[in-house]
Amino acid sequence: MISTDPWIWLSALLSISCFSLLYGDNKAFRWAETTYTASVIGHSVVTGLVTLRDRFYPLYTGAQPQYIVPLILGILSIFIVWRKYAWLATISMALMIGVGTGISMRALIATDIIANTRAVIGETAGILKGSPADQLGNLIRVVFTIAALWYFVFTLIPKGPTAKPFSWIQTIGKYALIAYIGVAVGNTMQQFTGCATSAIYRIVGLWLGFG
Amino acid sequence: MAKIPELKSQYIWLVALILFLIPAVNPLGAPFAMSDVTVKIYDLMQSLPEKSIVVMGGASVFAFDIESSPGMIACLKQMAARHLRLVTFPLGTEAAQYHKFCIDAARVDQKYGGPWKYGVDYVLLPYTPGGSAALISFLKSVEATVTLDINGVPINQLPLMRDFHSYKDIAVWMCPHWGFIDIIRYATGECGVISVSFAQSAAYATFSPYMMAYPGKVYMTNGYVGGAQYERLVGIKGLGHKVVDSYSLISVLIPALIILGNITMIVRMKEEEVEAKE
Amino acid sequence: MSATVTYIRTYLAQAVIIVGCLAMLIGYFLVSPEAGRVADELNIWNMNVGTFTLFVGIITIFMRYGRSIINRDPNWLFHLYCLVVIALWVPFGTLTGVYSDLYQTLYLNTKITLHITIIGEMIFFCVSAMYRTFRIKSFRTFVLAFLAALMIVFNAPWLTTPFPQVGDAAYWLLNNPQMAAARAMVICGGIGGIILGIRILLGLEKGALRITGG
Amino acid sequence: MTSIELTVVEQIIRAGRTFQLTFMVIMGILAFLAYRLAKRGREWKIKPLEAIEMLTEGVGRAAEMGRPILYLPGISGLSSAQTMAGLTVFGEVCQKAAEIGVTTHLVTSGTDVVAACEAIVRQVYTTIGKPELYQPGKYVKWYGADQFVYAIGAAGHILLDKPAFVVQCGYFLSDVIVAGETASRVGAMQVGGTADQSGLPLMGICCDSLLIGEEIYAASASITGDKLATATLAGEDWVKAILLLLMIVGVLAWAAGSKDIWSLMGM
Repeated sequence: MISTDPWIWLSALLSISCFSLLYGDNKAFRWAETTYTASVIGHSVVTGLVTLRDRFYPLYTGAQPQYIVPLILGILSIFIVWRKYAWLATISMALMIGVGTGISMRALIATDIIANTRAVIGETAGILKGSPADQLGNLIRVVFTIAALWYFVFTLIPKGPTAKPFSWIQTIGKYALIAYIGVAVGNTMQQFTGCATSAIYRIVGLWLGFG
Repeated sequence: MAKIPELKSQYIWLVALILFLIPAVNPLGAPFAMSDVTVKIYDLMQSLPEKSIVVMGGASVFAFDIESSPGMIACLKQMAARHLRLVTFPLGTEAAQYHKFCIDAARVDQKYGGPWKYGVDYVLLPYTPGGSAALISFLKSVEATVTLDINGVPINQLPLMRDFHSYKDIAVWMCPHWGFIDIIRYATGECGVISVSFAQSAAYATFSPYMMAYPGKVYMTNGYVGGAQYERLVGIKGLGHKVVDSYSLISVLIPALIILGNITMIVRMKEEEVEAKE
Repeated sequence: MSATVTYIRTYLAQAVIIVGCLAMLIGYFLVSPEAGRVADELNIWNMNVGTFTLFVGIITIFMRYGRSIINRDPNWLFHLYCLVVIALWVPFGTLTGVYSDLYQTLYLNTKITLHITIIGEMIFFCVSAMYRTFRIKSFRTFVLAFLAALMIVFNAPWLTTPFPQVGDAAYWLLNNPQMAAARAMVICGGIGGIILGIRILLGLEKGALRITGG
Repeated sequence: MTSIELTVVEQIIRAGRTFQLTFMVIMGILAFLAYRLAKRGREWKIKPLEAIEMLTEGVGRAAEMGRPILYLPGISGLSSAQTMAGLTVFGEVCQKAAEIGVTTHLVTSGTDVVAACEAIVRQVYTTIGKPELYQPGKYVKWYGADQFVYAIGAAGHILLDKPAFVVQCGYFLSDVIVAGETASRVGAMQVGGTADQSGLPLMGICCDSLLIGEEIYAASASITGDKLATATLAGEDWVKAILLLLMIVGVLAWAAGSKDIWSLMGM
């Protein structure tokens, strides 16, 4: 039986309008899209107000008086949207860039570079023993990582007799990356299928009462 | 000679839509197999001592994270049954809403007849800005990072938070979010906390190198199928089971279309060769 | 603004960047409780300043859509509708509370519904794109199409139930060849990120401050 | 190193982070060295990229078919390095096309990108000696700031304009498939490029050739011949070479029974 819940009606109508995109640009889709934009902005403002209260609560109670500095810097950071007064946001932006850069640098060196490089070396153990599938898997991990990394070297171009083997390694690297794209895209279909299922169930199940 | 026509996109979409409608109207109850990694995560949660503190948190995009919800909701049920405790720490503006959604859907609170009492067994913290900066600060000192819970109550008034001060008190970090990499980088990489994700299929590819870099410390399931598997382990049928039905049909359609596309191409090439000869 | 002020502002900003960045690095690498405390405090300041970025979106949209409404641009009515919805949404959310059940219901039935539907629609585009583009014209397209199709089938419950080994094969593909190439990309991205950070520290990267005219 | 010296190091540097710090310092030295060398006039050659050759081929195809080109720089603004790389490639494609009388349109979501692209197109027509052909608003289109409104705008433009060649190069997420599938429907040749790991696989569904990951930066440096951009690439390549060496030696050493390199990296 069709739902009598106005919220379900609203969400079903928005879903149908959104699906109308498959027929191309139209007014119903524009309505859905505009509602989406408004809800995103509206939510960020409401969350922002609550977050402001939470963040500066220690300043309000007097526990952390030094928070007056980030309060001023935060207010100044809003001026970034006016070209004429954007300079007022310079120090606030500089603080966020500086701290953000430092934080990301330490994570990148530790995890993305060193931990991953160590993992490649450590996988040698898996090549030497284990089930044939695991041994092959570990060998592929090591060879494909090295080859794909070499593929991303752009300015060191070997010449002479070594040129050919290096170019073969780059070809292996290229196909490793293509394999990555193929496997990743195949796996991604689960997500899109799931969202479509959820959206269609909202219309067919929750709204129309089937299923 | 008339050439084999290419299928119009609209016809393909119509077939796909019908395939989605079939299980929506009449659930198929498609069977699926269990995978080792899902069982491993289930066992890990079962092995935690009672009252252990689990954190659910990270940066989130709700609509994408819906893929992680079947596994997360099932896991929350398991945690409540095992008398584990939960603290949520949202690092995205949507994550707080997502955490509330998962806890409500799991029906673990006493208001739904569940065993959990707010403030004692679980605490919902509000959104904290700053991304990885907030995460680092939280791991180091919870009190310095968050002062109030989502209801505006100072956290030192909540019994659960009196036992939770830093990363040292975290048994497992659950991240049902797109932002799992930061959790691995900082919670696991810097502090050695075990992290688990009901990873989204689109993100699995991105997360996998990080998982391999920390063997035995990082675990993740794969997409809706992983979520459905966890639902089965806990004994519920949720969104994961629904998606498995649709996916069963779509997984036939796509390879069939790829084959059809290639047959069309080969036949058209042959026709063109014949035309050229004529 | 005089040239001297611009000069001071630029160098002050550069100094703040260097102090912020070095504080985070020193706090992480070196055994120094004092450095750790400075890093922690700066970190919290950074989070507090970051809160204000949540308001940048609304200012931008009011400026852009406001102009569009005044100029009666093609979609001005939708832009007006957008501003009206925001104007209603904010007091509603503030009064009911962002974590209340009522707000959650509104949020789930509008924003989240729409976002999920938009992502769900991608499956339709993907299905038809795969029919049209995965034509095996070269070894490259063969590898791409074959592995994508294989992965879709390997995740399929109708195949993994009678043959559980197929499910293991899906994980094998994800955790070995796929992961290896992804790892190379992660390492390259990491190198790029650190070199960019070093260039910012050395003052070679001006782009970071260009946004403020610094 | 003696145990006493090790203790001194451990008193200064946190346990397990010595190698990380050393490696970061080495990276800094290499980045600075590459920059200094470029300043002194040192030039590096960049290996040929297949997708760049496809760009030339695509422009030629558009000329043959008498149809325009569409360029999409993605959904980010000028603060994104990927967008900047995409715009550099756009300038080159636009100029090559303009020289042989092919029109290039661009659809973008960032308003700052609109302004930058208008400037690029104006400069292109001035460079080829036909400034009168430039008209503001004719080549650069903006349909909305939202990810999918932009993508639908681009798809609508493709159906109307039927471009022979579509290039998507910059920062993309799942929106890439909307324009990509539509371009396939009108039979356009497609080249794509992004460093985003979630956008890249979807790009693989619809594009004939790809700039994968960091290749988009190499493409932009290679196309313009910008010395400092190439120097940055060279600096990164030296670091990659060191890591490759560490990996290979580490793997061989492990196979021979020594875990020294693996342990060294964990220090």
